Order: sequence, then structure tokens, then C-alpha cells
Amino acid sequence: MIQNVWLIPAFPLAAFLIDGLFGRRWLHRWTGIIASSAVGLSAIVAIGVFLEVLGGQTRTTVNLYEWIGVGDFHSRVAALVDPLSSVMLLVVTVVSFLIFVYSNGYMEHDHGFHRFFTWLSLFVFAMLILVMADNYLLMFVGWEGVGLCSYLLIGFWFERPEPYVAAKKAFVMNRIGDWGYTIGMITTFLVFGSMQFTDVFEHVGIATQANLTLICVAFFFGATGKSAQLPLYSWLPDAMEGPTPVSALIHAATMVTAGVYLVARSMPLFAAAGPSLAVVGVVGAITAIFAATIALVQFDIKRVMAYSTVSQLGYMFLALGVGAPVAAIFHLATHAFFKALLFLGSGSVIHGLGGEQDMRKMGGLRRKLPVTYWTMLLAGGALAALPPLAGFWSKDEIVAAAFLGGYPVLWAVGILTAVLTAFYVTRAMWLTFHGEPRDHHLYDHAHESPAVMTLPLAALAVGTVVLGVAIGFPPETGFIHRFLGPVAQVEGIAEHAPEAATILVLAAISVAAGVLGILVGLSMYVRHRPDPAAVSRAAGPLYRVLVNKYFIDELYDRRIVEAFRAAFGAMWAFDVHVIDGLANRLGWLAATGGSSLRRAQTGIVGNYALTIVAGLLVILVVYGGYASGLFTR
Amino acid sequence: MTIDHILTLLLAVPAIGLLPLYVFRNDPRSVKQVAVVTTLFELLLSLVMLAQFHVGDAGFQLIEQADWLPSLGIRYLVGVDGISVLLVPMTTLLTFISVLYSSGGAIKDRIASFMAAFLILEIGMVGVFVSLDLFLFYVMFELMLVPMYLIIGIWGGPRRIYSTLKFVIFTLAGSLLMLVAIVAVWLASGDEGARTLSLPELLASRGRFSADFQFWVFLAFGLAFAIKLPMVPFHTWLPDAHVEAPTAGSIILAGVLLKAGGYGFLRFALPLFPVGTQLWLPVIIVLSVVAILYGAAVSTVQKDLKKLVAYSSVAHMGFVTLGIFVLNAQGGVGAVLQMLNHGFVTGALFLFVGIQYERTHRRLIADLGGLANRWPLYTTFFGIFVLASLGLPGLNGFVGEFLVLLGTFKFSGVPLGGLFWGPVAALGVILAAVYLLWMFQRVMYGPVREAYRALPDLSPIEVVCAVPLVVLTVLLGVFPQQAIAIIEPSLQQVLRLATDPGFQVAIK
Amino acid sequence: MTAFLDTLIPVLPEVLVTITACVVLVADGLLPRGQSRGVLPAMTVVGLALAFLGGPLAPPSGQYFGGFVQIDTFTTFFRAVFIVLAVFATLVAPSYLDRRGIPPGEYYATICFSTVGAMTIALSTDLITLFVGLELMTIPIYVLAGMQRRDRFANEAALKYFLLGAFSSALLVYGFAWLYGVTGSTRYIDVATELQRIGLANGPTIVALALVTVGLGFKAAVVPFHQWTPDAYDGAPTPATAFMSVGPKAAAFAAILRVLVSGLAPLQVDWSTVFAVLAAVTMTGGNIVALAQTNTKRMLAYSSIAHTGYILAAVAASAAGPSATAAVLFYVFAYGVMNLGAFACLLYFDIEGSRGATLEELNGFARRQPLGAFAFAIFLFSLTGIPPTVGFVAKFLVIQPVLDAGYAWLAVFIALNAVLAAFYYLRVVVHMYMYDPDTGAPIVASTRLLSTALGLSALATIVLGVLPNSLYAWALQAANPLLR
Amino acid sequence: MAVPLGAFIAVSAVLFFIGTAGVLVRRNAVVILMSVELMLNATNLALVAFSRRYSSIDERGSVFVVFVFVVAAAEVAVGLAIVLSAYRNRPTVDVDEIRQLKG
Amino acid sequence: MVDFIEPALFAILTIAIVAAGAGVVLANRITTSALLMAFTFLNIAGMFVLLGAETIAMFQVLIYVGAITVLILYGVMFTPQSPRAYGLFFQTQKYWAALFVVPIAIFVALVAFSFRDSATLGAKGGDLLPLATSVFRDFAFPFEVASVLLLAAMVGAIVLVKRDED
Repeated sequence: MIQNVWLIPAFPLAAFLIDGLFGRRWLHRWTGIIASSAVGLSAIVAIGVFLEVLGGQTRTTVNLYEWIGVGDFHSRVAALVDPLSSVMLLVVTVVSFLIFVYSNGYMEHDHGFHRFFTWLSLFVFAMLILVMADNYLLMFVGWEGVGLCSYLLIGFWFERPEPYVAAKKAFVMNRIGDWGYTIGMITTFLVFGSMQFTDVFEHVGIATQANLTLICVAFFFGATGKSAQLPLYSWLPDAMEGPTPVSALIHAATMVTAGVYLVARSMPLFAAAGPSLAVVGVVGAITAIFAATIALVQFDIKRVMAYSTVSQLGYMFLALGVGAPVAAIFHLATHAFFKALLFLGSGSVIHGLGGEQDMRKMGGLRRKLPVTYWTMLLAGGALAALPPLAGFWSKDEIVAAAFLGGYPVLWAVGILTAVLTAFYVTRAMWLTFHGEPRDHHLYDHAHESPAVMTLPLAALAVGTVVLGVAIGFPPETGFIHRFLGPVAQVEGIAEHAPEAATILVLAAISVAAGVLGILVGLSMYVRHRPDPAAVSRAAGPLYRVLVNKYFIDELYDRRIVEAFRAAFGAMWAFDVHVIDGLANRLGWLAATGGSSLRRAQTGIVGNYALTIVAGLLVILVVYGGYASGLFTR
Repeated sequence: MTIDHILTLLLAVPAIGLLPLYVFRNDPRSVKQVAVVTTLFELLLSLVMLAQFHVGDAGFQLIEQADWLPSLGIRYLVGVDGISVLLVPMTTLLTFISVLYSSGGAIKDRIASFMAAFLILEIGMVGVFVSLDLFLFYVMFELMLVPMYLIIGIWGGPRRIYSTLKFVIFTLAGSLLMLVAIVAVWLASGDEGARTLSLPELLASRGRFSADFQFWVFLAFGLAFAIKLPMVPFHTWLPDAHVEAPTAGSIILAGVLLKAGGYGFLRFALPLFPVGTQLWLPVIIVLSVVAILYGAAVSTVQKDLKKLVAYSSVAHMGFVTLGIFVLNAQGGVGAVLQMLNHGFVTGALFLFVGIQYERTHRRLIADLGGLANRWPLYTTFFGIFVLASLGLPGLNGFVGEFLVLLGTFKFSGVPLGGLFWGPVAALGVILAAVYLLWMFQRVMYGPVREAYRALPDLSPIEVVCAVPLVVLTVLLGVFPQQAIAIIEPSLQQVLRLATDPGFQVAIK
Repeated sequence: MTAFLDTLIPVLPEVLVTITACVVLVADGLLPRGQSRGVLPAMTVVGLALAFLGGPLAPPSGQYFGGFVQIDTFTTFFRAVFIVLAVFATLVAPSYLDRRGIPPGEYYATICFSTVGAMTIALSTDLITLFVGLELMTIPIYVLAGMQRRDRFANEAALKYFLLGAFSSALLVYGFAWLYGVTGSTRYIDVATELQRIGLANGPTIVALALVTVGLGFKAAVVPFHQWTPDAYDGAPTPATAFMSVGPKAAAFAAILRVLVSGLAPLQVDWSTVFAVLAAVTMTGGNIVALAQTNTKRMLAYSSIAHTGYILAAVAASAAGPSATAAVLFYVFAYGVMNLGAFACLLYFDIEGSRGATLEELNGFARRQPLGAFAFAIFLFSLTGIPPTVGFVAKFLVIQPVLDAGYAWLAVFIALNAVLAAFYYLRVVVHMYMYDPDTGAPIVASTRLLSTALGLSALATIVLGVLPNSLYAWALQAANPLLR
Repeated sequence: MAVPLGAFIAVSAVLFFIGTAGVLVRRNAVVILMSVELMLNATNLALVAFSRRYSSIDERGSVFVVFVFVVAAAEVAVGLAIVLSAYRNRPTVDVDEIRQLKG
Repeated sequence: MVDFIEPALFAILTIAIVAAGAGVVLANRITTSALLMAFTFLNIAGMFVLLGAETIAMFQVLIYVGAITVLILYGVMFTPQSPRAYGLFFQTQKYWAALFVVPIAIFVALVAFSFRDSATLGAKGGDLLPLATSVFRDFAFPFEVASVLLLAAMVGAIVLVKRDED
């Protein structure tokens, strides 16, 4: 099975080609089915691969062909199948499959139906390449590929300005990150003479500390772009302009986790480069709490989820930073399920309300959309880290790792963020599903989604509930640690073997934090049902800062972009007036010279004769000068 | 299939095509057929030539020679190596596409002259890439000039005359200085009676070129190539020329003519003047990086679609010079690939801008919008080329740029080192995404405008024009190794010549 | 009698051209007006062709007429050049002469006389023959310029050309007198031998050299002795302009080569730098002022000054050996073909009352007269120096000795000047090809003869550009006799 | 006391440059022509004088003078014809007024 | 005594030549110029005699004083000019002309004195025969060319001045 691992991306690729070439003219509605079944087949293969890896095939490289080979540089198209990638393959294909199925319903009436599935298939293909690649360069192909698909899908509804503006923002910010990735990748080659993971990780020792730090910081910069961390996070909330399944798949479950995957993949490098892991952790923590605070005050249901995603990704980086890659990957997997579920649920709500996303116009919908409600409730619980839902186990794992790893501040941030998370989940769930309908027109027309959409919700809900089992107890000996352990077994990261009691205390604190958040939320919304305006008055400037997302968008979109635009405009002016002006000035000079010399041509014979005599005088002087040695020749 | 004298045949076919073109000059239909058939035949012939090329050999192949000006030791000497063998089919393909597209109705006035200009242009372009004698090279280099001058000047836009004169004057300024340098090389190549301009012999006698001499001669050659490429700050003819040129002219201008500059560096300047290369290298590398950033930066604020693509060419050609002058295999191969890729991709971009212009008669970005809605086919093709142009991995643009960046990182022979210039150059890739996507969204996205609602999508001819380019764009992105295998041996050979340690000592 | 004829054999071409002139004059008197129109040019061309063919009959090389006639490859080369130019000037003229009422017999005869003078320069061995030949070449040109008697411009052109020409002849001959005074001889060889002995460093030699430089510079239209050129070219009837822009110039360079390169060879180090500077000044001056012209004819006149500069550069580089002289010869030939062609193209635009053609009158010419425009374009590209034309090869050949002689700066000057020149040459192409014809555009005056002549010279421009070897080999051969 | 050769040459030089000055300063075309004739005569004087230097008068110098005579005659003939033909179209011989061709 | 005559004659002739030559340039009547020119020619003929070149002197009288002067007088007669102020005879550039010409003239005249040979040494009289021999035998070719030149000049002069037939 592992040798056929290439089938996994091959199916979506085939679907992409078929849908892309024939979708518009001939296939129409079939495109969804083709794409979904292709991804389904991929998922089956992925499961097979996973099982085989589980069975002991811990590291296999499948080589296809040499991609670029010049001089001492060689890079190939090859897959590395190990526990880490097999888990990722599994998560990606399964979640994708479910979302594909869901999309068949969600996008049913869109005239770009075939386009949607074409691009979605391409996305899955690219994501799979990213995950399977056995070297940084091939990974970069997937890395940029998912960025492209994200661009295409965010801008799916390109007739309105917001989506395509958001799409470009996403791509460009990703590109800024990719700059870092490129530097990291090429420096890796320069230092190690190869870009293959196995080669590089086996020779970490030959690199100097400075080199490693440069590589890791550069890679991490790339990761912040793809995974929406500070400072390159701001594209993700805007990306919600895309269709909701896209948000679920790309901007929650898969693509945005690529950065996490990259750092996890490169753990041997990061671990060896002392300060860079700390950078990762700190940035992750700051992003986590930063995004969570913004999520507190959003009214667009998808934006809440978006900021939540940013925040959760921050958790994952925090985990990586404190040396707990397993926890990070575990959280990545559980998050994939519950966040996809939350998005799809939101999508279901939006679908049911005919496109409305503002939570202020919702309320009481639990009666109208029961399946959606219950599945989302589970997912929300997972996000709020309530046991025994999957989210609890993975998040707890992270904060515990932070504490145990000797990062109490990061731990505290994690806990605080957990409180905030629980609060905004509660708020969102309450505003959407509970209380009285605030817009009766919408409410009256609201309807539950068709089975093709609710079934995936249910499937995801199952995952949300049961995935936590993978952790086992005590965690260190649980399945996930045993399986992914090799990833973490790198120099520089100590495995902690804490006492069971410590773990339990930490878990209790986590739970308490979650519960606290929920209680605060409930107390605010169930009892007071506050008027947003009143809240804003009460919270004062702090609230304004949050609502305006710390004015970061303001800074990025206006100040920085404007500054660049002005600078580039100035450069163009320089181009036109100085560089080109100089060339034109030369021409002008010649022409003017011509016109003025022309005046010497007076038309009078005497003048001409005089010129001749003047010439004679000059020549006499010159020859005389030569003869007398006054001039040298 | 083996055809003898295939390179000469390649030079002769367009010339032969001129004859029926003249005979049928008053019948547009026949004119178009003749031109299309001739260029198609030329294309097929160049593919045969490619097939006859022996991959893996570094030296020149398919060599033909004859005396030309024996009293000056000037010969008709043609041949190809790995560097040039791919540029020839690129040229013939782009010419074929230009002619085919133009015969689809884009050119209505004086069509016979137009096609004749293209055929002559084709001789010059193919000639530039196969010439191994500097004199022949120069003749071909200039032979490209006149038809393009006419193409822009006669069939161009409203400011065509200013633009075409500017184009010619700029190019001539460089190339005439190069002519002086060529003569100087001839004089230095041997004692009286033993002088030559043929590359293989010059390589054998380049030991006679003193460091001082190389400094000046390299400057002259470099200036000619830098203007042709164009390198900042000699680039300002390019936007003007492109804006005014007819579509087919833009395709060829961007696709092939600019390559003559990069090719010239690789073929003549580097191997003949290793010391000159070393002396000028820092300047060129800095200018290349400047070109990458500057071209991209200026592109972002362009209002005119063609100008934008033109400035983007400046940035892209910056990668070519950068790759050439970092003097390592990655950079060099990357540069050659970048030339090929830029040929296909930017040629295609101009094709599509032209197709769009032909329908809407608007080139200002602000006047466009919403075309994606009406033109799905167009959007798809155009999108692919835009993505290739911004260097998306998996498409061809990436391979060249990546290799060039890799080579730059590796290179330490400039002040501040490759680890400074590499990342700085890589910033250009970000900007490429900015301006290309911004352009794409403003042109293609948004609500469809009423005026454009009834305009048709691509015609079959246009699809035929676009498909080979798309196929190459993808193929060269996914399987570049085939091309690299052709290029690399010859390129290594050039690098060996350019970095010959015997010449390093001459520099203090 | 046969003995007398035998003595004439070496100068058979010159004799034949003279006879042609006389025969044409007589025939013009005898034939009725209507018939002479076609016959006269035919007779002239036949006569010239016979002269051309008569060249090879002459004993190949040696001195005749008591050492006054030098027949060698140099002579043969220039004979061919002059005859070709005369034939061409004859072919393009008939319809123009007809329209303007210029007496045809005298026109053709005058061309022939001038040609004899030019040929005399090429075969001269001493200053006296040279001087007489120079005058024989120039005086008919004065007449030619003024032959359109009713035209004030023609009058003015002739008058100015004459006054300045006579003035410069006086300067030249005074220089010859001093040269004679210094060396005691007028034969180039003896002059050279004597100068070898005494060098430049004495007053009389300086005076002689300066006067000769100025006098010959005037004939070749070297800046600053050039100012007669635009006015004379501009005012003269166009076919005459075509001839006088090339014939006398070629002859002037033949004279320069004979006098400076062989006679004054010992002073070469002294005059070559001066000539290099003059060359630079000449090409730049000619080009810059040409840039400001709006009348094509006048522009071409200035451009011919610029070309003098290029040729002069090769003269200045004569230290480089035969390649320099060969470059001069090649350039002279190439310039003759392309410049005559370019001026002759102006005949297409000839309408009553206009001199030459303003650029606006050329608008859309390519549509009205595609082949004519094409030929004109070829000449202009060739004048610019763009391959594959003969003009390019000529530039290439000039740059080479210039560099060889160590005048790198002059070579760069040539290159930059060519750029400058490209601007105004190509502007003409712009007007012909890139503008649409105005509605009051002048009538195109094309005749079959004119078109044939233009076609032939355009063809020659291209063919010699692609396959220059035989011409260059010939020029090299012709350069040899000068360098002993 | 013999007159040195230089004195004759000097006279010829003075006359030559008087002629030159005449060309430069006079406006009448005929007078300019006369000035040119003065220059040619100065040349003749120089030639004859120089020929003395080489102890012979039958050789080149004198012969040269004869040819200068011929040329001068031819020039005058043609020159006057040109002046006359110009005068017919426009009755002036003032070269400052004949300046339609310029620039 | 005999030694004294030559310098005296030379001085007289010199003064006459320079004065008459200057007169040609400065005279305000054209006929005066023409006559002064003829006078200059005559004095130059005297110089020739002084130099021992009697034949040349004879030609000088015949051709210059005779033919050319007459031709020029005809020219003057055929181109009558309305009387004008004296100053208008000269061009505006006269000072410039002086600026350039005078230094050259002084330089050349000074240089001329570097020829110190005696001008009258070895003078042969009656030199018509050898001159004729030279011109017609040794210089046969230039002479023939000169005859063509005269023919061409004649044709030219005729074509320029003949009246139109119609």
C-alpha cells in the first residue's frame, strides 16, 4: 500500500483535471460527485497507508522522479511516509471527504459549482503534496499550491469586490511568509547540501548555531504566513469571504495547519537551534490570546470562528515551542475535526438563513436546525475544552506540556486563553441558537439543511467526540505518543515523565478555566441579554480596540500599503522623469544643438569663406604647435 | 529523421517564404496561409533540429561553416549547444503563434508587409541563437531590429512613432558600441592575417585579451546586451515599445528579442572575457537585484495593462542576469530556464492582453473588470500564465527563479555576499504576486460591465495559439529536468571558461 | 597614327568618356527635340559602358605618358566607381530634365566631363595633373548646379558653390605651390622622398600642409570647410545633387589618398591626428545639424557631410596600413551607391516649385509607391549602417583600422554618431511608412527608368551587404599601390 | 645685392591674402571673382619664384603656371556665366542678398 | 650699380602690386577694381621678368591683362548695380575677416623669408622653347586634360547664358 501512496494525491488530481477540462461544458453536477468520490478513494488509500505505518512501516520513501537537478543540487518528487505524514494524510483526506460531501449540498445552486469542485480537488492535491513531500522543495510546491487554491476559493465569488480583495490579501500575505520559507529552504541546502528531510535531520550536527537559527527563524516566518500567526495573521479573518466549506477545509482544518506541520516536521532543526523554539512558543502564545480577545466581540459567526482558528493555531505553535510536537499534532487533528464541524455548522446556519452571517440577526435557531445545533454544541464543547471531548485532551496536553516544560508564563497564557475561548464559544452558541429570534423574517424562513450536509456534520461530530481516546492515559504511554513519539525524539527535547497527580491537577485547572469561561458567558448572555451598544459603552476604549481588531488591519491595509504604494509611485515618477527624462533630454540636447548650429549656416558666401579661413588659422596653429613641440600628437 | 544543413535550412525557410508572400501580396487570404505554413514548417523543422541534437554533449553541434569575408577571417559559422538549442524552438513557436494570431484578424492593414516583416524577424532571431561568429551574430542581432521597428511603427498604437524610434535608438546605441568592441576583439584575436571572429577560435586565443582590454570590451558588449535585456537603468524603451506594439510584436519583443541580451552574455561576454566578467560582475549583480525589485515595484503602480507586463519583464529579466552572473551551475541553468519560461509566459501574457484589447479596445486597467464572468476560457488561460509569471511552483516560472535564487544564495563573490542579495532578490517574488494578482483581479473580477457583456470568449484560433504555451508552461514546471539535462553540460562549459583560474590572477 | 592611338590605350576609358560627351553634344544639336529624349541617355550609358569595358583593355599597371599616368588597381577601382556613378546619374535624370526644361545634351555631357576629371585624379602621379583633374571635375559641377537657369535656388547654389569652390581651389593650388617650393617637385614620389628628409619642423612645410589640408577638406566637405555643401546640394537640380553628392566626394577622397596618403605620407603622424579630430567634428557636425532639418534633401546633404567624417576617420587611421585605405575605398563605393540612391528617391517627390521634399510630403509614400519607398528605406538603413546592407559593412571596415591605429575614441565617436544619424534617417522611414498620406500630397513622379535604376542600386546595397567579400578584396587590392 | 627669393614669396603671400580678404569682405560677386584671380596670380608668382630655387624655369614651376592660367580662364568663363544667369532671374550680384538657401 | 637696379625694380613692383591689389579690394567702383586688377597683373608680369621668366610674363600679359580682364569687364557691364553707400560694399564680417586673415598673412609672409636663395641666380633668358617642349611633350597628358577642361568650361558657359529657344 505504501508504495502506492501516490494514489492518494492522484485521485484528486484526476478529479481536478476531469472537472477542470470537461466540467463547464459537459459534466456540470457530476463534478461534485466525481471530486467527492476521488477524495473518498484517497481517504481509503490513506487509511490503508496509516494502518500499514501503524503496523510498523515507520519510515518509507517513495521516489517518483528527479524534479530539478543542477550541479550539486538535486531534488526529487518523492514521498516520505512516516507516522507524522500518515496522520496528516488521514486527517486531510477524511476531513476533506466529509467537506466535499457537504459541499455537494451547500454549493448546489451556485453557478460556479464545477469550478468549485475543480479548485477544491486541486487544493486537496496540493495539500497532499505538502504533507507527503520528502524534501523542502517539494513541500514548497504543495505549500504554494494550497496558497493558490486558497486564493482561488476565497475569491470564488469574484463578482463582489470583498472576496477577491480578501483573496489577494491572503495570497500576498502567504507570499510574504513564503519569502521566509524560501530563505530557510535555500539556506538549508547551502548548509546541508540537500533539502531532503532525512538527509538534513541526520546531519543537524554539522550546522552552526547561527545557521540553524537563521533557517528556523526563516521557516517559522513562513509558517506564520501560512498558519496565520502574528504578524501575518490578518488575512485569515478576511478569508471568510469564501464559501463556508472552503473556510472549513482550508482555513480551519488543513491548509492553515501547514505551518504547524512544517515546524513539527523540522523539529530536529528547531530543537537544535536553541532560541528559535522559544520564538515559536512565544509567538504562538501571543497569537493565541490576541486572537481570542478579538473573537470576543465579533458578530459575524464565521469571523468568530476565524479568530478562534488563529487562536487555536497559536496553541499549536505554543506546543511546538515548548517542545511538545506530539501535542501540537494531536491538537491539529482534533482541531481539524471540531473546527471543521463548527464551520460546517455555521455554514449550515448560513445556508438555512439564506446567506445571513450576522449573529445579531439570529437567535433561537436550535429549534429550526436541530442537527446543526447538537453537532455544533459538541464541537463548541470541544473548542471550550470540555472533557471528554477531543478538544479537551489535546488542549490539556498542550498547556500541561507548557507547564511541565518549564514555561509557566506560557502556561498561564494558555489557561487565560482557554477562559476566553470558552467565553466566546458560549457567546456565539448562545447568540445563534438560544434566546429569542431577533430577526423574525429570517427566523421564519430558516430551515434545516439537507442530509447531504447534515450527515457530514454528524460524522465530524463522531470524530470530535471519540478522537480524544487516542490520547490514552497516562498520555505518555497512550497511543498518540507511542505512534508519533519518533517525531519528538530529537535531541534537545526532554521527555517528561510527570506524576499522575500533577497531570490531574493541571487537567483540573484546564477544566476549571473552560467552565469559568462558559459560566461568565452564560451569566452575561442568559441573564442580562446585553445590548451590544451597552456592552460597548461599558467596556469603553478597550472594547473599541477589540472591535477594531487592535487597528492592525488599519495599519496593514492603510498605512503600510499606502506607504508602499506611495513609494512605488515615486519610483515610477523617477522612472518616467529621471531615467526616461534623461534619455529624452539627451535627444532634446542633440536637437537643440542641431537647431543652434543650423543658425551658423547663414546662407552668406562670405561667412562660409570666413569659416574656411578660420579653419585654416586653427590648422596652421596646430601644425605649428606640432612642429615647435608645443603640442604633442 | 536526419536532415543535413538543418541550421542553414532554418535560416533559409523564412527567406524562401518571402517569395510566395510577394507573389500573393494582394490577396490577404493567401498571404496569411503562406505565412502560417512557412512559420509552421519552420517550427517543425526546429523540432527536428532539437531531435537531432545530442543531449549531454557540451560542445557545439550541427555545425556548418563557410567562408564569408575570408580576408578578415570572418566566416559563416552556425551551430547550437545546450544553451541555444532550446531557444530556437522557442523562437519558432512564438513566431508561429504570433503569425497565426495575427492572421486571425488582428492585422487588417498591409498584411503582406506585416507577414514579411515577421519572416525577416524570424531569420534574425533564429540567426542570433545559432551564430557562432561574432560578425554573423551582430548582423543577426541587428536584423531583428528593422522588422520590429516597422512592426511597432506601422501597426502600433497612437504613440507608436515615439516608441519605435526610442526602441531603435536605444538598441542601436548599445549595439553600435558593441560593434566597436567586436572590431576590437577581432584586432586582438591574432596577428595580422590570423585574425578571426569565430567563437571557437576566439576562445582559443582569448589569452591575448589583456585585463584592461577586457574591462572596456566587456563594457561595450554588456551595454548592448543590457539595453536589449533590458537592465535597469536602460529599460525605459521597453514599456513604451510594448504599449504601442501590436500584439504579435509584443509577443516577439518580450518573448524572443529580450533573450538575445541574456543569450549574448552567456554565449560571448562570459566565455570570451573572464576578467571583464569578474570586474563588472558586482555592478551587474547589484543592477539585477535592483531590476528585480524596481521592475516589480514600478509594475504595481501601472495603470496600463501592457506597461505592467512590460515592467514585469524588467523584473523577470533581472533574474536572468542575476543567474548568469552568479557564475554557478544553478544560477546559470536557472537563467536559461528563466529565459525560456519568460519567453513562453510573458509572450502568452501579451497575447492575452492583446486578445482582450482587440475586443474591448481598452488597455487601462481601470476601464476593465468583470471579464471572468463572460470569458471562462480566457480567464483560465490567462490565470495560468499570470500564475506562471508570479512563479508558482509546479509551473515553469518557478523553476528558473528558484534556481537563480539558489545560485545567488550560493554566490559569495559580491560585496555583502549572496546571503544578502539572495533574500533581497527573493522579495521581488512577493511583489510579483502583488502586482500580477492585483492586475488580474481588477481586470477579470468584479461585476461584468455592460459594454463587455456581449464580447465573445476565445476563438478557436486563439485557443490553438494558447494551448501549446499552456502545455509548455506546465510541462516545464513539472518536468524541467529534461530541459536541464540539455542545458547543463553546455552551461557548465561556459562557466568553466568564465571562471578559468588562469584568468583570475589577472585581477588584483 | 596607330602609334598615337597606342599611346592612348592606357587612358582608353577616359578617352571614351570624353568622346561620349562630345558625341552627345553633337547628337543633341543634330537630333530634333522629340527624338533626343530617349536617345541621349542611351548614348551616354552606352558610352560609359564602353569606357567601363575599355578599362581592362588597358595594360594592367604601370606608368604612361612620360610618367604622368599611373595605371594600377587603385586607378581601376576608381574608374569603375566613377563610371558606375555616372551611369546611375544618367539613368535617373531623363524625366526630371524633361519636366524642368534642363537641356539634356549638356547635362549628360557635363556629367561625362566631370567624370573624366574625377578619373584623372585617380590616375594622376603629380600635383599638376591632380589640380587640372580636380578642376575638370569641379567646374562642370558648378555648371550642373546652375543648369536649371530659371530656378533661383539653382542660381544661388551654383553661385555659392562656384565662389567658394574657386576660393578653395586657390587655397589648394597655393598650397601646392608651397609644396613645390619646399620639395622642388610636384610628383608625389619625389615630394614624399623630399619630405621624408626634411620633416614637418619648418615653416614652409607647415604652410603647405595646412593649405593642402584646407583645400582638400573643402572638396570633401569636411567641417568646417563644408558650408557650401547643404546650400549647393539643396539648390541644385535633384539628379545633379545625386551625382555631386557622390562623384566629387569620391574624387576628393581619391585626391586625398593620392596626396596625403602617398605624397604626404612622411608627415602622416602630423596630419593624422588633425584628420582624426576633423573626422570627429565632421561626423558630429553633419549629424547634429541634419537632425534639425525638415527638408529631406537638405537633411541628406548634411548626412553626406557626416559620411565624409566616417571616411575621413579611415583616412586618419592610415597608419593601420592597407586596411585603412581599403576601408576608404569600400566606404566610398558603398556611400556612392546608397547616397545616390537616396537622393534619386527624392525624384519621386518632385513637383514644380519645391526643393526636395519636406518630411510631411513623404507621408504615406509607402502606400502610394511601395517599391520606391522600400528602396528608399533600404538606402536609409544602409546609410544608418544597419546590416545586412553595404553601409553596415562599410562602417565595420572603417572602425577596424581606426581602432588599429589607436583611435579608440574615434571609433566610439563613429558608433555614437551612427546612433544620432539613425534618428533622422529613420524619421524619414517613419514618414513614409507610418503616417497616412495627406490629401495635398505631391504627385508621384515615377518612371520605369528611375525605378529600374533605384531597384538596381537597392539590390546592390543589399547584395554587397550580404556578400561584401569580392568588393572588399578588390578594395584591398586597390589599396596596395598607395603603400609603397 | 640680389633680391632674396623670400621677398618674392612674401609679396606673393601678401597679394594672396589681399585676395583672400577681398573674398571675405566684398559683397559683389564679380569683385569676389576678381579677388580669386588675385589669389591665383599670387600663386603664379610663388610658383615662378620657387622654380628659381631649383635653378631652372622650364620645369614644373612654370608649367604649373601655364595650367593655372588655363584653369583661371575656365573659372572666369564659367563663373561669369553663373553670375549672369543668376542676374537674369534676380538683378543683383550682392552675395549677402542671395541667401535663400540657408539653415 | 647693376646690383642696385633689381632691388629697386622689385621694390617698385612690390609697392605697385600691394597697392593695386588693396585697391581692388577697397575700391568702391567696380570698374576701378577691374582696372586695378589689370594693373596688378601687369606688375606681376614685371615680377616674372625680374625672375627671368619672360615667356610666362608674356602669357601673363596676354591671358590675364588681355583676356581675363576683358571678360571681367564684360561681366561688370552686364550686371549693373544701383549706386549705394560705400560701406555697403563690404560685408558685416569685415573685422572678423581682418582678425583671421592678418595673422595668417603675417605668419605666411614671415615664413616666406626662410627661403634665402637668390632669386635671380642662374637666370636663363628666352625660355619659350623649353617651356613649349615641356608642355607639349612631357606634360602631354595634363595638357590634354586641360583642353578637355576648356571644352567643358565652354560648354558650361554656353549652357548657362544662352537664351531659351522658346
